[in-house]
Amino acid sequence: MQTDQLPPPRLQLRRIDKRFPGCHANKAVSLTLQPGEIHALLGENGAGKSTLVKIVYGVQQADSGEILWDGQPVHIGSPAQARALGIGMVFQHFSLFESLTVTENIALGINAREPLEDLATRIAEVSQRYGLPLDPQRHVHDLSVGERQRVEITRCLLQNPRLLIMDEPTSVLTPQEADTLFETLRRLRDEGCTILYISHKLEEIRALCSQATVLRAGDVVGSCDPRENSARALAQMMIGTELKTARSSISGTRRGEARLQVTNLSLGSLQPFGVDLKDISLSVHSGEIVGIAGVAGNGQNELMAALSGEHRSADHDAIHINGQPVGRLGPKRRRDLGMGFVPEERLGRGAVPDLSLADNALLSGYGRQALVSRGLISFRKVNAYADRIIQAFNVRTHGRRAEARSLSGGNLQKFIIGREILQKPKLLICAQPTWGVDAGAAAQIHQALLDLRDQGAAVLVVSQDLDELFTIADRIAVMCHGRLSSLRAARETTVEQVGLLMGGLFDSADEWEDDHGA
Amino acid sequence: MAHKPSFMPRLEPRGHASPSMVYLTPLLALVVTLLAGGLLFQVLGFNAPEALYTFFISPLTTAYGLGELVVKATPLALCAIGLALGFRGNVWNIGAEGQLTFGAIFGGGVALACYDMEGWWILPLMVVAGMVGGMLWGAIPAFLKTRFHASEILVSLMLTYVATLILSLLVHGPWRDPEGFNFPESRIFSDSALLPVLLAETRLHFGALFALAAVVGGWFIIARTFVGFQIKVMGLTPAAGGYAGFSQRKVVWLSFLVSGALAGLAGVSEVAGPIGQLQPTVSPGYGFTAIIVAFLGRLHPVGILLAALLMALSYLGGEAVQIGMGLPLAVTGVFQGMLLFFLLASDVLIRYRVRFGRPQQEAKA
Amino acid sequence: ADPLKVGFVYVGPVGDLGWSYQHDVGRKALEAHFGDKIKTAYVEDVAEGADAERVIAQFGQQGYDLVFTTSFGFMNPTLKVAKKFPKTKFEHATGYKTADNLGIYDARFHEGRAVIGTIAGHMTKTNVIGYIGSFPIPEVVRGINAVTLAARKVNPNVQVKVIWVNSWYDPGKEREAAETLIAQGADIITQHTDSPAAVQVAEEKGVWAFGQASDMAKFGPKRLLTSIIDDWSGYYISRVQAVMDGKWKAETTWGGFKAGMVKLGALNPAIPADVQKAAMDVKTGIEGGTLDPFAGPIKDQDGKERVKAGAALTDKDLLSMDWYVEGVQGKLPK
Amino acid sequence: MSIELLDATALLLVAMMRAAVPLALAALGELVTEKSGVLNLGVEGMMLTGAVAAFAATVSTGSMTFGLLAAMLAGMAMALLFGFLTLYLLTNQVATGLALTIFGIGLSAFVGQGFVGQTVEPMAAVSLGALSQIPLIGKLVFGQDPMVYLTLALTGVIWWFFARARAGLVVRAVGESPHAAHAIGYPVRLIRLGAVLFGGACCGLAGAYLSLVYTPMWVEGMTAGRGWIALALVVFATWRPWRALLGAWLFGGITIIQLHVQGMGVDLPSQVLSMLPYLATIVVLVLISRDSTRIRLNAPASIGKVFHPEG
Ligand SMILES: Nc1ncnc2c1ncn2[C@@H]1O[C@H](COP(=O)(O)OP(=O)(O)OP(=O)(O)O)[C@@H](O)[C@H]1O
Ligand SMILES: Nc1ncnc2c1ncn2[C@@H]1O[C@H](COP(=O)(O)OP(=O)(O)OP(=O)(O)O)[C@@H](O)[C@H]1O
Ligand SMILES: [Mg+2]
Ligand SMILES: [Mg+2]
Repeated sequence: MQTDQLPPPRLQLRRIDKRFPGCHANKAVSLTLQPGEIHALLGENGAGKSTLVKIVYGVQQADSGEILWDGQPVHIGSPAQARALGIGMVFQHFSLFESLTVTENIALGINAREPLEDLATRIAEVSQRYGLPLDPQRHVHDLSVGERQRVEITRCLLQNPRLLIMDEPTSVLTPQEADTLFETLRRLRDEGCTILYISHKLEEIRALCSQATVLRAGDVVGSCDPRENSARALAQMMIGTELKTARSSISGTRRGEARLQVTNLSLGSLQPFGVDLKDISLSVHSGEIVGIAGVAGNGQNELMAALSGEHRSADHDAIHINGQPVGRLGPKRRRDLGMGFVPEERLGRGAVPDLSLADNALLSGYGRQALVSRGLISFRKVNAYADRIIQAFNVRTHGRRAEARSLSGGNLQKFIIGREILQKPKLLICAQPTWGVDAGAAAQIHQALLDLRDQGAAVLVVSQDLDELFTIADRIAVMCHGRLSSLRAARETTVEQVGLLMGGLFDSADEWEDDHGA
Repeated sequence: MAHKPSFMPRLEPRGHASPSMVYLTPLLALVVTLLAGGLLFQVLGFNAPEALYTFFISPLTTAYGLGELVVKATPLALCAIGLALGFRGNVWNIGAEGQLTFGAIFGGGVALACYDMEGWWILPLMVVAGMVGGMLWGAIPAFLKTRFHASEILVSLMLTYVATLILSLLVHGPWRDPEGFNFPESRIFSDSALLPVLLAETRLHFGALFALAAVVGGWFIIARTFVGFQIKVMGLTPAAGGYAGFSQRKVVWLSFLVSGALAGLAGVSEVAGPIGQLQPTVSPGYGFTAIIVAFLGRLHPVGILLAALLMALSYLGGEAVQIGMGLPLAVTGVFQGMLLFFLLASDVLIRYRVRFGRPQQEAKA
Repeated sequence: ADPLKVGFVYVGPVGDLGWSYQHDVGRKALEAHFGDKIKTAYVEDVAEGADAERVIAQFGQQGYDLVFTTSFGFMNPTLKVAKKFPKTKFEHATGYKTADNLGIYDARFHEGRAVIGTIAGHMTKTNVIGYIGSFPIPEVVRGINAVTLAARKVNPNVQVKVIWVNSWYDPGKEREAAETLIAQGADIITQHTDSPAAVQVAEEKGVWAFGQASDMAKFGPKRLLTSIIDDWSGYYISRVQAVMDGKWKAETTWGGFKAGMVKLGALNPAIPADVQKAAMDVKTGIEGGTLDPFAGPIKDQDGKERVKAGAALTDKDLLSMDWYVEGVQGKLPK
Repeated sequence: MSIELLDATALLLVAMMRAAVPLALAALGELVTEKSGVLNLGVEGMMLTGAVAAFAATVSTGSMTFGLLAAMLAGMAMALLFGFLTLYLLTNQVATGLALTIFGIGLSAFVGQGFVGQTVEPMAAVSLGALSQIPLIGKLVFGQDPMVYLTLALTGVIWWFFARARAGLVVRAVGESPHAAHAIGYPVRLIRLGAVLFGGACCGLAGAYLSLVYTPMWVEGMTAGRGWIALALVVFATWRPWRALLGAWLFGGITIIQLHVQGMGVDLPSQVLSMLPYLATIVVLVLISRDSTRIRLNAPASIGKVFHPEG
């Protein structure tokens, strides 16, 4: 009940409805946000969270329903109007311009007009203050995913918003960065700013938010105080059924022969401001999962490109797969040797957005699945293979003819991982396997990786999510400034230690040396 | 209400291509063109039904006219199919005209060299030479693109002008007919160097079969082969192609070699077919018109075949209304432009539907 | 009776202000002259190549009585079509192949060139005449030689500089060529391309110019000395009349001043009287048959005597001319 | 150097700068259009429409100012047609541009029918008295026609627009990623339409230069392929305005130089000399293209792609 004494809610949504062709994204959603609260919006991939907040930010228009701002009905026709009201938003899929600098990007996304030089100073200052350091002069195309996210967050913070919408802001931040961000958010809340927070990391929600609204398939299915519920309980509210956690079917690791052997790999980056790889050594054996942690932009992308064969090394012997030197071989030849690869960028590298799932199954499966013979595509086999992936990995889609872009992030990721795993790789290299993926799908993906390991494959996982690495990895190394620390058994180390290494304190962690090359 | 009701028409994505619209839209465009064109003719003081009949139907009423339609469509289709392959792969060869000219030079060169000879092998040799000529001219932009990143758009366009000048040089100089009073034309090819006519009393020549073969071959490559798939992926999302291990270089080379060969084939078919000799101009811009044909045909070989026939008809129709009704060529150009605009614009209905206002909302209110 | 149907095939657009434009002027003269008794039609901008034959054949198919095809590149297509439609009479301009129902016609533009060469030889101060050529074909080479011979007859120091623009009409390029010739010392510009661009440049830069194909006086009111005008009207009227009278035969017509196919524009009053007289003498001499622009002795560029004194080049030599006379700078591609 | 040689050089440079004007104007307009992510291949058609509109308006009103204005409006009208089709009806840009050229050739010929053979008073060159008489730089710096200076100024303004102005930043952003620009609230289609219209106005002016200044007359198809060269120059310039102007000078310069070489009687077939501008453009392009990352930075990433706000 609202009385005259209480201030009106900052934002009220009444029966917001939005349809896309073939999909009812929001079904009469109502939601109330009070001043000075951090409100979580939960739901599976595709539940309609992003759609709802895009309507609030004026990017999309609701088909029907009402928006009240400070108790007054408003029409938010464009993001500029939203910003004028005091609404800021960090997008899930970045709205950044690669060829422009950080400063230019931010200038474009704020209403205030000021000389770019002044803005650059403010950016440097604000980002520093909030622990998200940025070089205002760099071009976005040279930034890692994590750094790009910082740009988005800084852009919002610069405008002193009264409602800040964050659509999965932390999925690519280190724990330390995330902690700093939380401090910032709490401070903003204390200053009276309302925060609408979307995340799949339920622990994070529990630590941060005082109220949560849960969406399922476009409907509001409940709301609760996340601090009083376990992560498990929240997840069950989202998916409506029991959540399975990933578990290894066999206890203890059974390491076999080395499947991937990297020795003193040094490689200049292809990007003008990229990170050069320096003297990287690493081995991954059959029957183990090796995790590589690190803050985004420390050479992970370059390492992934070097391992996948997209960036070939001059030194043929720097990389061995299954005992064969492969440094100068391309992706196809490496796949033939038993490598599978899941890139960080799903749509646009791991999959072609405009092509059907069947075609995307062919994209990497053509060699080991024998989908092509004498230059001709066997559509029968391609279709069968796509169906198998969809079925085995529980990909939610209306069939193999669906375009990849029509899938939600989690489902597409399941499809890509499934595509690689069903090729029975001897070595699977996987970047950010659960970035932006909901809890249910993440658990499925983790399970799939563990099963693969248990079947004797070697798995290399690069992730910024330390919880994830500690859940599935047997050994962990940390990447920083293009160097890789030595590997250490996951059981014998702690999140804090790894966090320190991610901050670049390599040499102080000597005790890791003894594990090197084991 | 938070939203003002709007009666402006707007486009709503269907989410997928509508199969029925794929076939309906060209018809729709044609109907709209007939209406608008009729209006145009009427306003200019011509009898609209007569003008439309003369433009669209009269060229098709005789066997000779039908043959001419195919003769005109043949080089367009040949060039467009090659171009479409490249366009699918994001390779922008806009120099088919130059490659066509080189095909004519190479094929014609063989014909002149074998002027005194006879034999079944001369024609096949000419055809091969023509294709090689087109490929060579296409290989230059491909090489400069893959080796130096030089824009293929610019290089292939510039090379078109160069090719035309080379042909001019040859027919003004060494290749001119020794009995031709030093006029800039080669000898007329000997009979063994002329493509057979398929239908008596018309000019319908063997080149039409090349075009048909190119349609089938192009369709096969695009729909069935892994190479076609690689081109498509590279065109849509190069990063995904790199991930899959496909090579950009390969796609560039392949596109240029194939489209060069087909344009060269068109060139040799023209000089060994309806022209029968080398002249300073062997093409009234087929290589450029083919670009529009490729897009009108939605980069699909069967579509291209239809688009080439339609374009050909628009030229024949243009001549027919000039002769029959005294419409200046300028009016034909305006009309042709309109036809193309309508055809292109109607495509929008394949992926989008037109909506007025906000139906869901009004239904509830 | 049904009107006589006369067709025209043009290589350029009727708006090119040059070659095709002049033919269309002739067509309009036909209509004005015969009125309802004839019906004319034309197709413009027909590419030399495969298209030409189709367009010509369309006229044949539609039962046209007389068809004029007005570009050299239409020669072989016209011949082919003429064989297929024996009832239709064809006339091809500037070519050399004939048949029972295919006549050829052309104008002796070099007669006009001899007159302007005479004027140029008198008027030049720098002794450099600039000549803008389209393509190095015999007709154009003949014109260059005619100007050079006539000019050197009155002024042996004259040199003729030639620039080829490789285009029949590209006003911009013709302009650039004219500017270049002026920069290189030419104080008289003449051209064998279709647009009046060179005349405009001459007017702007204060050098002399000649008009080509049509009367270009209004493009250079001060600096245009005179124009060589193609006038097809009389010829077309006489040929149509011949068809009407049933007297048409395939003939070879190569008419000049006398036939009225080549005309001269008004002479610029700035031309001194004696020069005007010299020019008119050349014209009347040619008309009267007492003066042959290509009478010997003629030396070629390398100083070799091609025509002895007392002899003259035959029409066949002129038709296939591919060498420069003495006094022309530059080499002709072989 | 003797005064004559200096003067000859000055003449050559003046001629080069004038020959470059229509190429540069059209290329600059197209550059702005392309920077917003739209590829308009209808340059030749818009130039022709501009040329005929300028000529017709000048003949009818006697005022060259009206002529230039009419040219810009005509170019913009053509661009509007293109913009409506590609931006609102989502037609393929390459095909629509080519259709626009066909349409423009026809339309200009149709409108121009009554104007063949007419003349207008050419635009006078700027004359600064004594200044214009200084050897070499006199004619070059102080004695050109006003459009040459306009072209220079326009290049500077466009450079400034993209390098310094906020609106230029927005156009670049729209050309880079229309979806991102839409997400943060820019009216992508309106901005693109603006850029397309600007391009149309520039192409119209380029055509007007031909029909009013360079060769004051109307002749069908008088642009003679300059629109295509202008399009190529944009790629050549890697979307940088000064380089576009430089490219136009280079192309115009070599065209003029090859004519000079011919006039001097060099023993080379004219066809070979005529190839030089094209070959030189290719060679220079190869030399500047080796650093592909820089080109990627300038190239509008979304060029030619259809954008619809609802996906
Ligand atoms: N522009 C669009 N056109 C058509 N369908 C859309 C569009 N945008 C979203 N959808 C569909 O609407 C539904 C809701 O999508 P939305 O992005 O809001 O989900 P989400 O809850 O944010 O998911 P995630 O956790 O993966 O980010 C999905 O099924 C999605 O495919
Ligand atoms: N995913 C697929 N599953 C089964 N058959 C397929 C598939 N893709 C293509 N085919 C078959 O291949 C042939 C050509 O495919 P498609 O329908 O894609 O060709 P198209 O319609 O000619 O070309 P496009 O769709 O590329 O414009 C058809 O016979 C079709 O049945
Ligand atoms: Mg989302
Ligand atoms: Mg299909």
